[in-house]
Amino acid sequence: MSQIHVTTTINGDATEYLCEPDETLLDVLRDRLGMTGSKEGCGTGDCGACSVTLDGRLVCSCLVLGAEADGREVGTIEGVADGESLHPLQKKFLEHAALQCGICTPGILVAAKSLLEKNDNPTEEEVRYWLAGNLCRCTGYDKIIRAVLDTAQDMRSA
Amino acid sequence: MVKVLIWGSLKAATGDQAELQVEAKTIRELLDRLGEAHPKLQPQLKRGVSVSVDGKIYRDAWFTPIAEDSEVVLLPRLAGG
Amino acid sequence: MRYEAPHNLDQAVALLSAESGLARVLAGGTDLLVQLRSERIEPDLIVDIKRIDGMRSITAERGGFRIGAAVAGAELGEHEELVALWPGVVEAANLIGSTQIQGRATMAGNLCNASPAADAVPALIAAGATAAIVGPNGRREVPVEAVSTGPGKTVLEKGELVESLYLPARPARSGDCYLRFIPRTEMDIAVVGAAVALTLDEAGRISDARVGLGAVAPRPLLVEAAAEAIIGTTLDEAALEALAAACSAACNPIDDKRGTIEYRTSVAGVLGKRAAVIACERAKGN
Amino acid sequence: MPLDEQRDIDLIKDFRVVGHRPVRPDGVDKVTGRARFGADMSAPGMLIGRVLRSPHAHARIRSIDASKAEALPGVKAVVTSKDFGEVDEDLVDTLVNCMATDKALYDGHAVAAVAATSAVIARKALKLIEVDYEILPHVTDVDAAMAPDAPVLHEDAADESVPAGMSKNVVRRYEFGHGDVAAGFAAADHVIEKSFKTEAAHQGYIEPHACLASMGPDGQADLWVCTQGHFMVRNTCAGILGIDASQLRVTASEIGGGFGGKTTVFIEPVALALSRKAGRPVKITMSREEVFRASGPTSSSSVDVKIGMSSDGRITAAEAELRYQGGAFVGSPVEFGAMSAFAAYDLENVKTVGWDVVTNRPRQAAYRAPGAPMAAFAVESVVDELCKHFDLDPLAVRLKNASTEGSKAAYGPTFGRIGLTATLEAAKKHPHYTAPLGPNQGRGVACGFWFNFGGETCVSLNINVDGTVGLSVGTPDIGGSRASMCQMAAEELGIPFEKVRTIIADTASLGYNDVTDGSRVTFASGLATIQAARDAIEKLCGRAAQMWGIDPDAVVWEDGYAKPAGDNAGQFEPLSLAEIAAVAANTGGPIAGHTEVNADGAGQSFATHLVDSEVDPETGKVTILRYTVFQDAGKAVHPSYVEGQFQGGAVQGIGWALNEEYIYGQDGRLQNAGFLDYRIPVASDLPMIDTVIVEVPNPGHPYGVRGVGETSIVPPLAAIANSVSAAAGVRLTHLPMSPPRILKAVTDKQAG
Repeated sequence: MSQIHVTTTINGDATEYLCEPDETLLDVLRDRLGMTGSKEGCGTGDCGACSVTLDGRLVCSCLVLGAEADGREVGTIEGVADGESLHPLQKKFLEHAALQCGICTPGILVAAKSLLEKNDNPTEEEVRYWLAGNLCRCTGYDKIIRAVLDTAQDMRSA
Repeated sequence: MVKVLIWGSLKAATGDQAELQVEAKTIRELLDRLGEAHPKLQPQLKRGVSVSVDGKIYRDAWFTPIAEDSEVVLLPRLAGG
Repeated sequence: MRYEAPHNLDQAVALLSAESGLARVLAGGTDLLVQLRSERIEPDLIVDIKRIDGMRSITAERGGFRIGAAVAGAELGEHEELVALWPGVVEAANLIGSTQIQGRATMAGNLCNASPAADAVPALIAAGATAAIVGPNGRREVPVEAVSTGPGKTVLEKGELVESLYLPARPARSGDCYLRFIPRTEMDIAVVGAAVALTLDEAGRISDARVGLGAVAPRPLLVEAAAEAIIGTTLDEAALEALAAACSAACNPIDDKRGTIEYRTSVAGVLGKRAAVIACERAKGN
Repeated sequence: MPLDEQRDIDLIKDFRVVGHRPVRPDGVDKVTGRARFGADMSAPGMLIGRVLRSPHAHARIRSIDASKAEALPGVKAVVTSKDFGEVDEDLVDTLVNCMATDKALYDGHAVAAVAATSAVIARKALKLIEVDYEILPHVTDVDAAMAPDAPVLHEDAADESVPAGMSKNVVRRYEFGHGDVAAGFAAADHVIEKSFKTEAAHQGYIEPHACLASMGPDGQADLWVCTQGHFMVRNTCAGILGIDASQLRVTASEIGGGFGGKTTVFIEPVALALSRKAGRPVKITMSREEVFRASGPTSSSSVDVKIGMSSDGRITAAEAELRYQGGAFVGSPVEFGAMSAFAAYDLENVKTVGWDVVTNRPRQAAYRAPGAPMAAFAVESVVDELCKHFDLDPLAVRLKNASTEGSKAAYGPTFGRIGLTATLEAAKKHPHYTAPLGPNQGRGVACGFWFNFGGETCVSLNINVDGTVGLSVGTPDIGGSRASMCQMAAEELGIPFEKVRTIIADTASLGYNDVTDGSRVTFASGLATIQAARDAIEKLCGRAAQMWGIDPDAVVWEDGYAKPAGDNAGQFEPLSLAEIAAVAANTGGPIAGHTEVNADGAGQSFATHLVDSEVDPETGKVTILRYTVFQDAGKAVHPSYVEGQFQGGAVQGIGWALNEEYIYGQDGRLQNAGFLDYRIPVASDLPMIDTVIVEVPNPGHPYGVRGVGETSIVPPLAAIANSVSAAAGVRLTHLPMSPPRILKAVTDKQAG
């Protein structure tokens, strides 16, 4: 089994790596690039903890082969904050205590950011359905939904 | 003497008594005396118990004082999630 | 295992044809990668078709649309004309998995994975869609209901792949709808799926109808008896009951972790009725 | 330092930091992806470990031949049960659960493990291990396992409490209660008796178990692991591997949820054994499928409840028989079910009997208030039926019978200060209780109880030279406990929250701490933190006294300053913590406070839940429309995280009540080992979860804190069952109330 050479862009940075043909993008990020912010909760696309964007579209990185990222743009949790300044969603999650253990948080933030880029005025129902693929077992989602809605409101009035 | 209430299934080890009287000033003395007076209790005491003294539940503290008029209840060893 | 990402269809067909071991086509990957991970399949070759020209486009054709095999669910939902033409098909495709899955999962993949519970397939059946299959012996168009032959099995032969799906033009006064039952609101596999596409005549009677059912038999079904139960009616109570009875009668489900035979049979009728009512409203332009 | 209980609560009337909602100190790490969880650590030369698991529910292991796996290039070690020596009696079950010996006892039971240079090689190696199984008959249902002719797992696991003649799968019997239930039933105007079943649920933490073990030939070892208790991991692994506890340093990673499921070990001793054999670090990460098949779900249960009531709503007698299967080993939490079943009621005549049963399922682990939710489901359903029978208001009936201070609990002791009545009163006056309901909708009420406990706790609080504080605790932070520790330390010391940093110390850096469980951390680590702060304050005052040349007793600590008191009052400028810390080297060296305590006096917690649901009568689908939690927190240190515990517990309860279940096939294999078909609630399934924090102080904690983590999962099963039963018009007695079960109940009722 020979490895594949991939040239891609991750969080705006040109990146190259070698990967096995059956290796997922999640494994590449975590094990080859040391970007462990994306988490594996299931490996089957059912929990959303590994959420990243691929050419701007929200996907589960456990359901993308590392080889598929060639020539494309990947966005991960590590790229959500701008240097030392947190993204408004990150601030609101802290303010609202929208996390307990924090394992689902990176995936939820990547997913919520992707929602707000598409729709800056989502309803509660829209937020709930958009995030239905991001399992959280600690919070019952209440504070997460509030944090996203509150961020959207702030970003609109900004 | 201290009056000790045990849970129902332990009555098989105490000749069907639910209330036992023992001479004890601490939890350790209590457990020692119970085991001596009722040897059939020993397997359960060895596996572990909690002791409620006046409504406060202790799992380990041997030297917790017990007053004559304290309400003392033997309970299975507590755990949680 | 090898990974290939050819740039044209001929290369893809050549790769698939030449592979002596197990070959699999990768479009959205939302089924394939799960199967790889669980070691249910261990292919020798994976052919990623997303870099092939046309595979990711939706093009108007004869009043309908041709949808490339690698078009993801989210792209379908963002295509306003397609949504306007076949809302039931798009809503079926968009019910598959989460937002993340929608970013990848394709209707062609849903069809080729050949799960009895595939959400998009009953809606495609009701819409009268066809699949364009290409292979070493050329190209053929096959009605969608004829693609799956049983759980995990299709009519595709060695070297063949689905290149696109074709959704036909929709007659005037037509509407379609797909409903599925799942225990939660999202993230489940259909316990029952029901799609109805129908056309009204000028008097408001149903002049044509097609009914598709999923998760109630070894493969998604075209239920002609259910369509006949409502053709010629105004979808009155009796017609709906006849439709429900026909849907239930067509069921040949299994008892499994997702539902019982009894439950699936009963709910197929319920969903058939509900889908027909919505399709009829859409046909009336409401 | 002895705590004068009531005085201390009264002393601090206006909290400056406690009761506020600061941003948690570990927050930025967790929103940026920097926080390191179990699987996020790696080491130079690291190998990947994988575990081979039994595909059979019950099988004798005739032999294991690993020679082909060992010969595969890249494989560095293979271990089986033969690689583990004799262990103490109390560790035997844990070891056998981590690695099967003569029998595989459930689908997923570990039988061998490999360490290889890559995951791919490790996976291939597993396929080369040849296990010769003799398949044995199996049993997974609790009632079936109690049948006299059921397949037997263990010949001699039962203790002296089990009467002769029962199936050997029945391993423990517990009985609690007081009074004369026969007389009580005779005095009732109506008696209802019903049977209930609940299926096994999984804690469903999103982070699979993961660890990185490194053990050298000198016997020194390090372990990085996601766990609720790294000291427990240290002691257990050292015991299993036969090494000194001092030789094994365990560091708790960030933990991605536990809920009781990470209070024991599964892969950790295996990773250490592989590392010892390979001489290299080994990482094992469970797949989600392994988590479901081979970690510790909760018990499934079968419960009979009989309650008698007088026409005015007074319960005259109550009786319950509970049967819980706890998987393949002794230890289902049935005693806690039997103890807690009627805890919310002040009863003259009560009796509960619990049976602990073994089956061919994974060994159960704790899950939030272990054993209590299933018991509450059965009891509160029957109470609801009695309310309907007499047409009485369910809250009024509960208030009439509620346990209060001085009530003799069904499990024995007399309750001290408890908050059940306060939660019921809060529910009664909440607008939710009287809001109108539509067709096919129903409202349910239920109460729940959990003991809470304290346990062994040790903290160290260091005053830094710049006036900041480093607090070392030994209880992993699962849901924001660093924040509450910082709050309590800042409150005592009189310094800003931001000046305190709390870390979770490894096992070499702090004394023993019990596991983060029993809703104990805010209570016990909090109490220890307060005591350590007071210890430090005493030393700070001593240093100030030295600087002023006055008696230490003549110094008081107020608002972060040492101040001269008594005769010396006003004679010296107060000294701040920072000022004293700055010259610590000149006044005696570093200043630190310590506590080592066995924290007893955890206050019991009660909750009342209100829920509205709607049932689709044609499909049996349930929609939760509205949910409100009323729970006694004693004192909410960080109200946001208290609310979070209430909400999380309620939603886990919603999952357990409606859709979550372990489904076994005829072959005894788990059918739904993944999040696709083990259906935990998703965001779109739910409404907002409203919360009302009731504060009835716990006299056992200086600020009145009660644990809140577990009680919140006790009422939901019952509250939702009562709501759904009202909406569907038929009593649901089997959880989860999945759509097929509801539709069948509705159809059967219509059929008469």
